[in-house]
Amino acid sequence: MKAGIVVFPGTNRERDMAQALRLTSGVAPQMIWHRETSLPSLDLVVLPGGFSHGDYLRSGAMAAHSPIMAEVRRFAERGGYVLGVCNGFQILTEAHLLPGALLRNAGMRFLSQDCHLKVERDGLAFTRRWTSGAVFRAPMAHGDGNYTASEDTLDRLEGEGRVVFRYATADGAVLPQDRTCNPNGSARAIAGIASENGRVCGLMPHPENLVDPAIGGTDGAPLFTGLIEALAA
Amino acid sequence: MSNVVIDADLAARYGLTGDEYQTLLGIMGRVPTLTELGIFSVMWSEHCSYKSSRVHLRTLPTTAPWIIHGPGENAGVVDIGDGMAAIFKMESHNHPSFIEPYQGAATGVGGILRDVFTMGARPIANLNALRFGDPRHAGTRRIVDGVVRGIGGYGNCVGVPTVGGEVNFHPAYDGNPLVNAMTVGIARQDRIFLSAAAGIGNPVVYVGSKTGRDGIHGATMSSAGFDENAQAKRPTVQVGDPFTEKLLIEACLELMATDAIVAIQDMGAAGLTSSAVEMAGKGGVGIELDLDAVPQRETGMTAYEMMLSESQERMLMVLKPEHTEAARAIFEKWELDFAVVGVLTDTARITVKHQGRVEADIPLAPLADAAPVYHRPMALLHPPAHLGSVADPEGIEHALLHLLACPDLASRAWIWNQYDSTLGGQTVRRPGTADAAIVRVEGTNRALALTTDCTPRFCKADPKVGGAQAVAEAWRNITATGALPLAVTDNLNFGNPEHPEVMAQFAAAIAGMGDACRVLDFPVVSGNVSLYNQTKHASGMAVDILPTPAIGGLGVIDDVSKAIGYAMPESCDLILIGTQ
Amino acid sequence: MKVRVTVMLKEGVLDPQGKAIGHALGTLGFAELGEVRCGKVIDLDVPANDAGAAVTQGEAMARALLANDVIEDFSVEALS
Amino acid sequence: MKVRVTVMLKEGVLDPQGKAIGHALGTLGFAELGEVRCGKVIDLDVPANDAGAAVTQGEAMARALLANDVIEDFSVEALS
Ligand SMILES: Nc1ncnc2c1ncn2[C@@H]1O[C@H](COP(=O)(O)OP(=O)(O)O)[C@@H](O)[C@H]1O
Repeated sequence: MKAGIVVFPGTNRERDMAQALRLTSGVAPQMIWHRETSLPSLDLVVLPGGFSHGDYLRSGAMAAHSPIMAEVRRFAERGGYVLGVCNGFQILTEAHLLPGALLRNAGMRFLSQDCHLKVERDGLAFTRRWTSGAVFRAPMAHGDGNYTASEDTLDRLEGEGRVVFRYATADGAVLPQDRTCNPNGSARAIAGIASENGRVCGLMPHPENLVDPAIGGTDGAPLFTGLIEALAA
Repeated sequence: MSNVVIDADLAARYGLTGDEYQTLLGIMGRVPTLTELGIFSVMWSEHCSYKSSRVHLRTLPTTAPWIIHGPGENAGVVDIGDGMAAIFKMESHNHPSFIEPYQGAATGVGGILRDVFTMGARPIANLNALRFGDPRHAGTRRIVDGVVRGIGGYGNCVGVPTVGGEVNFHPAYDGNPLVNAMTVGIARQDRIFLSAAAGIGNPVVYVGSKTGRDGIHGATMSSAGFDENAQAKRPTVQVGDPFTEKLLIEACLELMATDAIVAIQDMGAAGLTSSAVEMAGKGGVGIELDLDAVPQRETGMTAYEMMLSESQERMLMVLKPEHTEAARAIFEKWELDFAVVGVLTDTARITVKHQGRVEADIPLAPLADAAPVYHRPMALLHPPAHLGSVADPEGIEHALLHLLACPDLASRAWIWNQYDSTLGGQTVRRPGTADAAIVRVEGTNRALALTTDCTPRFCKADPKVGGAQAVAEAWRNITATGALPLAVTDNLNFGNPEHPEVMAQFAAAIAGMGDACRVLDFPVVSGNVSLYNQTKHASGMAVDILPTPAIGGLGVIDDVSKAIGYAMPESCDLILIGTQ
Repeated sequence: MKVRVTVMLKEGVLDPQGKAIGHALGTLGFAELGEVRCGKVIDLDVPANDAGAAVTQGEAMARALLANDVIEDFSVEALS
Repeated sequence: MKVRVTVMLKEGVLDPQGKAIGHALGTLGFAELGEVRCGKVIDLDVPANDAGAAVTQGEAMARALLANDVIEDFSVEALS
């Protein structure tokens, strides 16, 4: 699998993502500077976490206008796989590659803690190693992760099976009003969604920070091993 | 400003004593310009000159076979094996954090980060040591909230995980919180950058953010007592820009991978003045600055303002001339200002030009050598009062609940949950899981163990034992994770050094620290002194803070899989080790 | 010419910041507050000769970057 | 009555957000922009009968919470 990681000014989890991809696929991904105007030949484009442009104005807003994003859009339109994590998810929504927006966390504070994610949609390249209903642990670290969209959009996402991950309790209960398991107050406890064709996926928590037994565990690894499998096929 | 009369009275308002002003006149052989007076006043401030503390600091042990650079550089450098070095330091931002908690704490984090990456290290971890007033005191909540959000706001955005720290509460900090920030970075031993300038004719280059009128006289402010009237000093507050700092880190590290840099120094307290004076002074060369070339955010700034500005996120470097354009390209890629603002000379003087006029021309050696050093008087310390026997009024269960609920022992999760501790993908032990944070060295099987420790009430009762105890606790916390303790950084927070009792506490705490460091083979490689920490009450009475020598400890563990946390494995006996 | 772009969350979009501010003001003793909404202002110095042209430029910038039309509305006014 | 509190950074205080916005607008092709400053607005529904009283309440809230007078200035206006 040939993966590329886009680096914007202020991106700061590109090394984490590269480490996760290297560890799971054995191949180091390419780093792509946001000013580039073409993408190399790739199977997967990743928009990693961080504070692109300081998260000033709105998280992801300025990065969505970077030259490389026109290429990422074209790549997605041609059916390419795109993964956006945290700031990467925010950028995908600002670029309208995914619907909705991420508001300030309901409690107004930055949240750095583990959360549990319930897999709502299996069978995607991102989720094929899980079955629907599976729960895994992932660190979250963000100030603006409160997913919102119009009721119509939310209904459409649900109807089309595009809600990929939800915040849940360790045993899989989804309680949108309960801040212990839906910490940022996301609408319908949505933590991650996908595009219509299932190939563009964004989520707030960081599976890439749980792929190494030496660093807290491997709960996030299935996302990457699944991708590698899907993209090798 | 041109018609200001420069005399001893004005100098006094700039924090120079009558004697200090006489020394200045002797060095200059004439009445100084306002800019020159400003330069002397910041270079001779407590903050920059360590005039009250130097004689005591000299007694600390600072060497060991694994120490590469001890105190004197921007941060301490320790050999951690495999040709790698850990570079670390702790620094205070106490007074700014009282005036504006969020920005004060945030810029404190930014400042200590620069001290570390200026030496060539990629910062891999931040820690902090915090002291706040009584939780019931009116102002405490606002300060705690702002400080914690500020540390997180800066650290999370700049992309360095915050992995540990400590917090205490005590009424002595009601009007003077302590915000001590520590940064640890990793560098290759053959790529460590120092601050001594060299090479007559080499260009002096300014990079980072533009200069504004921020924080003029922050260094002298942090060296003078302050009080509720601090309100009046408000314009000295600086706003941090962690985004620009992130770009600065990446740009500097990119440049450091080339062969372009002769010397580099961050612009911290007293900005351009202290960086230029220190670089040239250490290198034994002269420096000429052309302020017209300095990137400016505001119009009409005077030489005085530019020399004393504490605008954040700026660095000064001396480059090899043939690499200047390649260096410029790197900074332009990262969208940062880059300007050649001066040149090294053979005059051994600092010369500052602005709009065709020489605004300052000072011989560097006497500016450093004649800096005041005080042997301040010390009182005899009273031995700690006897505690007597402790009654048990409520039974052990209640006592335990009482202890668990007390602010100094209660859970800190509400703090560390605001700090990104997993960023970087190397955090083996996060806050709340081990006695020291464990962070792996990327690409190796090795990890660093990091901790901050101090128990101020011990230091108040007996400063010498308290100083030793802080060192010993740091050492124990590192050892308890399975790591080998290597070195410490410190942040010595004390009250008004003109009070003989405070000076005695200071000397005793250092003596205790020194003893413990020697016995434990745990030398001090960097540190910071913050004096004049006092809470002023409405009655006008100023109370010195508890003596607070915060210790930042660093250790190394060769096999990260052996790191031990404090979660009890299931089916395990409880074993107590130690003397009865 | 100076223009001010004011960006507010759309009616109906939950405003966590406004809610937190309303709550904090209540704790401070400001009673009977209705809804609190929080937004942003961006003051721009644009190269235009008259207020009309300046406002047009401000609107273009708001559409391009300053406001996210999924969640926000904006208004633009010329500043004297 | 509705009032709007506008909070801006004081003159001379670094505005990292404004700086980044100005830079981004420049890359989007909006040329010759002067300084960009970014602030916040808080719209409040206060229990007052006339504009004057409403503004007075808005000012009290700005001083108590909404503005940080160390680095920010505020202004208050009644909204129709
Ligand atoms: N200000 C802080 N920032 C980050 N972590 C903190 C802070 N204060 C305390 N912690 C973390 O909370 C845990 C408990 O702190 P403390 O009670 O001081 O530890 P100990 O007494 O075991 O040294 C540690 O993991 C410590 O790093």
